[in-house]
Amino acid sequence: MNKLYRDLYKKIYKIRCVEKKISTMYKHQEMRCPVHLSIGQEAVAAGVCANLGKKDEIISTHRSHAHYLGKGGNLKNMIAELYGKDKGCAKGLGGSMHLQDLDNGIFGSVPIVGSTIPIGVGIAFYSKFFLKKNNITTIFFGEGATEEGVFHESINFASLHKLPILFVCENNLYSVYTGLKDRQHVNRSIKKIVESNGIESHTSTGNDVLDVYSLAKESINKIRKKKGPIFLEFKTYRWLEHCGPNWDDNLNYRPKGELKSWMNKCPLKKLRGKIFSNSKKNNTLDKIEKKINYEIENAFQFAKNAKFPKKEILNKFIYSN
Amino acid sequence: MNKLYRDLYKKIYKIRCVEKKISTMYKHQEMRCPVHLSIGQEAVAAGVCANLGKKDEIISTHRSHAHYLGKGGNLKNMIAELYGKDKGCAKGLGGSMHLQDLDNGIFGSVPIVGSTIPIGVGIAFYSKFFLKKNNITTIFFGEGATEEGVFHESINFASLHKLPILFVCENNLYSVYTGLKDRQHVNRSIKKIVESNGIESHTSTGNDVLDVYSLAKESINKIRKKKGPIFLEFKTYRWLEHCGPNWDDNLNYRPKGELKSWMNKCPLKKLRGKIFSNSKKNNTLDKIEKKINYEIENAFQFAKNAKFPKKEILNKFIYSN
Amino acid sequence: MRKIKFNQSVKEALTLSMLRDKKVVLMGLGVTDPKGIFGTTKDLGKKFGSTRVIETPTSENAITGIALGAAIKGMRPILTHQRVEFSLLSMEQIVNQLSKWHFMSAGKQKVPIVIRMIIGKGWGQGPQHSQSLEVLFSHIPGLKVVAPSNAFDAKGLLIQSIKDNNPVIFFEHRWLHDISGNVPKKSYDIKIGKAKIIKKGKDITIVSFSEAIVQVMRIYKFLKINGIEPEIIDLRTLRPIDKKTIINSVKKTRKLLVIDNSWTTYGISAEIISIVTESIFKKLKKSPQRIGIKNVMIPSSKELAKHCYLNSKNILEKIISITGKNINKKKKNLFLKKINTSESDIPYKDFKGPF
Amino acid sequence: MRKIKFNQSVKEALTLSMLRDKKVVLMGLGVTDPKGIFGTTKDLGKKFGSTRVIETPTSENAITGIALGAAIKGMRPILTHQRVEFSLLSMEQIVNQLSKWHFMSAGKQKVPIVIRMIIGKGWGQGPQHSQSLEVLFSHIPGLKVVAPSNAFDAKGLLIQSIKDNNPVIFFEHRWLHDISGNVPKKSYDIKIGKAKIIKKGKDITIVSFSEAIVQVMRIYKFLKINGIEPEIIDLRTLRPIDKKTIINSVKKTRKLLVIDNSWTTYGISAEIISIVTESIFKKLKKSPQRIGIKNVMIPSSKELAKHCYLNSKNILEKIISITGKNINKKKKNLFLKKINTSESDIPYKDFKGPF
Ligand SMILES: Cc1ncc(C[n+]2csc(CCOP(=O)(O)OP(=O)(O)O)c2C)c(N)n1
Ligand SMILES: Cc1ncc(C[n+]2csc(CCOP(=O)(O)OP(=O)(O)O)c2C)c(N)n1
Ligand SMILES: [Mg+2]
Ligand SMILES: [Mg+2]
Repeated sequence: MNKLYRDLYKKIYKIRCVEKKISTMYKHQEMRCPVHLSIGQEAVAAGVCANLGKKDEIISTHRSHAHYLGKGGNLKNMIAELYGKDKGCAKGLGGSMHLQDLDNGIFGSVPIVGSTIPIGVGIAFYSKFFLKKNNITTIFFGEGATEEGVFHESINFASLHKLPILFVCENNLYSVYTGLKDRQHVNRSIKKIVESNGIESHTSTGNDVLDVYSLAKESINKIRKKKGPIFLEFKTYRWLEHCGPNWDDNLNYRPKGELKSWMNKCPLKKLRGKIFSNSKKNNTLDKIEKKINYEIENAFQFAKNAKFPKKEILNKFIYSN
Repeated sequence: MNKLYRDLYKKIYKIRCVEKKISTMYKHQEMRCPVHLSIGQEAVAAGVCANLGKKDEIISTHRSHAHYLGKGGNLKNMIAELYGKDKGCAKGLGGSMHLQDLDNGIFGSVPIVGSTIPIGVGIAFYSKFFLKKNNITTIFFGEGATEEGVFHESINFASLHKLPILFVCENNLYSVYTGLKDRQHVNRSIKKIVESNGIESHTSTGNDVLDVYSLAKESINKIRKKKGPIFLEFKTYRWLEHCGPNWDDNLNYRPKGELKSWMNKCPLKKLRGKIFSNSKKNNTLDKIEKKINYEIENAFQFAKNAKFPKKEILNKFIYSN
Repeated sequence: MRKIKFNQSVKEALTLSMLRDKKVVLMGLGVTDPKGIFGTTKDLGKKFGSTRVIETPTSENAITGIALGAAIKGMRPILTHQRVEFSLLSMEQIVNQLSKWHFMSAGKQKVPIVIRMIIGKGWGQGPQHSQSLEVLFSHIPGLKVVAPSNAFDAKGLLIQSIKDNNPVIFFEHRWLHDISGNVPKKSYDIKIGKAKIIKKGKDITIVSFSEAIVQVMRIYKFLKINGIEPEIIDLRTLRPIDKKTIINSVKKTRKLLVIDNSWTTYGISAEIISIVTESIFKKLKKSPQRIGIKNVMIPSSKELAKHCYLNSKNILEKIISITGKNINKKKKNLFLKKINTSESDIPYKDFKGPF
Repeated sequence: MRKIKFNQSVKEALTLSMLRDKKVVLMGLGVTDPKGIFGTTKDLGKKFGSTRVIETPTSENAITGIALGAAIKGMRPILTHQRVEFSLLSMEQIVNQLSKWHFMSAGKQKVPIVIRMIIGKGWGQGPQHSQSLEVLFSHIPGLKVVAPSNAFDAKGLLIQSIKDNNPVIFFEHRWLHDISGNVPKKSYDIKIGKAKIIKKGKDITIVSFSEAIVQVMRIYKFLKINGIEPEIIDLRTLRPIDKKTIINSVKKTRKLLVIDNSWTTYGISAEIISIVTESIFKKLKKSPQRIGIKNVMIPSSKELAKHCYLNSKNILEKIISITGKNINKKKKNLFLKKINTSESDIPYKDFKGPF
């Protein structure tokens, strides 16, 4: 099987299964923090991150699990963070909404909508003017974040200084329970807005990981060369509730059938379909899946067994030395 | 002489002469507040406001004199405000940066860049959904304000709710001493950004008041009919220093010759030129000018003679009953 | 009288106010959604229509300015932030514009806006979803700041806040939303700027507000049984502050403990202590004291967060130390053990996260 | 030693820091302009180039986030707001992100950012250009807040703030910019978190900071001549606050007056009073008091604004009343007349507006 397919499959499968596991385990009330799951939106994280090296930086939002995993973030530390344990990637200080893994270029995620966008721009600003290396910064955010003024301030600055940034907007049509039509004029085009700031921009479907991959690849190559930012909007869809482990289609804030139609565009199924039409090596997939399942079981065990952080840590990080 | 020409000439001449008078009188240190003069930019205020009725609302910025006068704000109260007197339009509480005249639809101006933009949107929101009358709100701001996030949040909201707003951006190329190229990418187009929010938008020259007038007229008619917002950008230029009564070309923050070339596009001269090629009635203009000169002298006398506000006023407006 | 929950009482206040005055509108992200801001706005959109209950984009700064613009024309907007942290994006509008607009217009314009800010703690919300920040608003002339501790006050104060012609910051603690209290069906006002003595006593004045009151009340009975009679004052309004009620009480008890709902350093409690020591220093028998949440960022992990919150033991010890009255150690420990909830990061036993 | 002005001293601190460490950069609207932020950054753009001195769009919120992003990678940005009011647009970044980023990363990332905020008064600036707002930042764990009162401290504290690995809010009062003081040429540090006893005395402890110190010092000599020896403490740092110096002084003088640079209600002075009464209540002989600017919006008209600012007469009266020492009324009035500047809305006699 094609290495690219295998890599993408690994990423998508892992994200999906981790999220599903969180969803089932949440009821035990041991992960005591808000979780915003990415089931249905895995292709964007996987397709974009497959193009990024370890040194490339990403920054994310409240819904960061997929980006963290896609970028190769440490799974054990992530789950331990959700369990509020000492071995968590933020030692239990942050929880699900504050994932980070510096070793893998994951600089942070926070639950204030839009607020990591300028922070990502700042990272790239440093890269360009001080590091002078070829790395690029990818900033993930939802379409809701484009309603925040700081998004617009940030793209203006990124454009002005031609910063090496890939802006990735996952347009999943909703901000919490509120659909696009209550928040943005039907004729509003995020892509065009960004374009009018002097930034190359594209809109694409976000559930076919191969599409995502190639658009991201092309864009990232351009960024590395001309060192200016590029903006990508991917249309995708969240299956579960906005925050929490459950399905919530019963709340009827989404039109009947919408969820189903998007589930038919499942990123995992789509990729599997492509792989099977390209290759017969079913057992490669089996092996991959087994390995990942095992890894996930392990990570949850690790998290459960880990200790809670000690009280002393509370005073330790108020100020840096 | 054509009534329109006369009206426009009155407005432009008045704004110009008031600003010049402030500029000369400032040295006496009796107007003890920051002033941001509009000399060079009169055509936008005059051309736009000539289309507005008394009930139509405007809201403005730190550089509000032209808008205030263009919209018919009371001159005596304005000058008294600059002198910090009791008869000031804000009883001396605000100074030059806080002009308002409710009787003439001037709802306010404040020195925080961008901050009146959403406030204007709110006024229009009320008009549309509660007043249900035909009045429109005009929001004046500089191109610097389009760098503030709140501008973008505001246009999204105005577009979403199809509010009866005329957005008027006076692009005078500078924010304080900083030219456009240090603040916005050369390919950034404010017009296109706004357009991409689903709002009809136009860019035009801002020193020919007849151009301004007709574009504003057409736009305002459309707004009154379809009740959606329209955005206009006018290119214009400030002659004096950003804040204060003086010329400052000696500071060399503007390219050599730039000021001069814009002074050649003087709104007042331009209009006078058109009038003289259309009519010979020189003494009409003379009469107008005399009347305005007299009015201005009067206003300054009024302001100087007025009393300072009494101490008791300080506790009077902390809370409204 | 009927018992209803705090969130129901907020909803009643909103409903009655909207029925009373057509100019009252609700604006905010989530006001029309199926959860309806912790139940407080549920179904109001259906009842009053989209002109009165206005869903908004995630644009806190602009929405606040828009509310201001609409308010000076005659609208009476009520904004809602599901977390106080989001309101920080609108600080410029609140501090520079809303609070000063009436003054800047020399009294000609008024700004009848209520901004509901939901504050809270627990369930691993972490450093950016657990702050209170009352003092950031209470410092600003022109704002009124209200923070009820129970369902009854919430209704009366919210109704009054909506009638008020000034910008009112209305703090609702998430943990209060689910607590029931006696609430009349009809509309009633509670005056802004008036604290309430919720328990008369003579041994010490305890001043507190919002959810911290609940923490104080948890030990009240035990104190009384053991011969300590605190006078407990619920501030209810943080600005303008009711100096008189506080001072009169301390004049009587001659001892003061402030239980802050938030960080004490440069916090609400510092002002209370200063008011008292400035005015009736000579009356005080003991050093006035304050307790609040730990002056650090609130972590997510429940095992850490619990060390940050108000803690019955600390409150009890402080009271004992200030009053100088002794309580049998065994009894004390037994009591503390009894009232200790199994988990300190949830508001009630059968709560299932997330918020 | 050389005398230079406060704004020159700020510029020297910036220059020396930028020479010392290539990671130090200046960002902000106006940093490269011909006026150079009241002279403090004049010509630095030419000296260090546009990679080190970065002119920015009017986008306060994003610029603050950008500084954070660059800082966690290794840059050491210094932001400047020509008015503290503009920084309110970046409150979300400051309060939620900058102050907590080190904590949220469990110590793995650090945030060496200095945000210079210029505060001030006078020349009819009006309600939106005359605020101080120190307490809005001082309440927040994770921030350091510095507010020097003179050229010497400004240089040492700014150099230290730039070396600090935490977000530091650096308050510069516009009226200080033009005041000269002895300032060594070389680089030197003043420790953040350390107050300074600027005058030893025994009759009363006066705690103050920033420009308010100037107001206090205007009457110092007169007090001494008339037999009142105040111990004057310049806080210099508002967070973390130097409790020890304050407490030790009040232990000695047993009397406390706080002269606030801003509004007293929920202000800096409330915290100082609380610290003292909490810790050494028994030592206090008199009620601790505070004076600040009037708790209202600051109007533009000079004839109104003057009633809002700190006022030598009020300060003097308070000191006399707390110390219980008497000063001949005639002498007092003569003195007050003498020090009264003709206009209270300008920092020095030959000032020509506007700012
Ligand atoms: C500044 C701010 N406002 C409001 C919220 C509440 N909130 C949490 S998640 C969210 C949805 C944002 O939508 P989007 O950016 O599209 O991300 P999605 O949840 O769809 O992935 C909102 C509004 C917030 N966290 N921060
Ligand atoms: C939020 C904010 N940031 C910075 C400033 C400082 N400032 C005062 S006027 C001004 C210029 C704004 O430029 P523009 O909007 O183009 O208006 P112009 O002065 O050119 O008319 C700036 C940046 C301010 N007043 N408010
Ligand atoms: Mg979304
Ligand atoms: Mg401009």
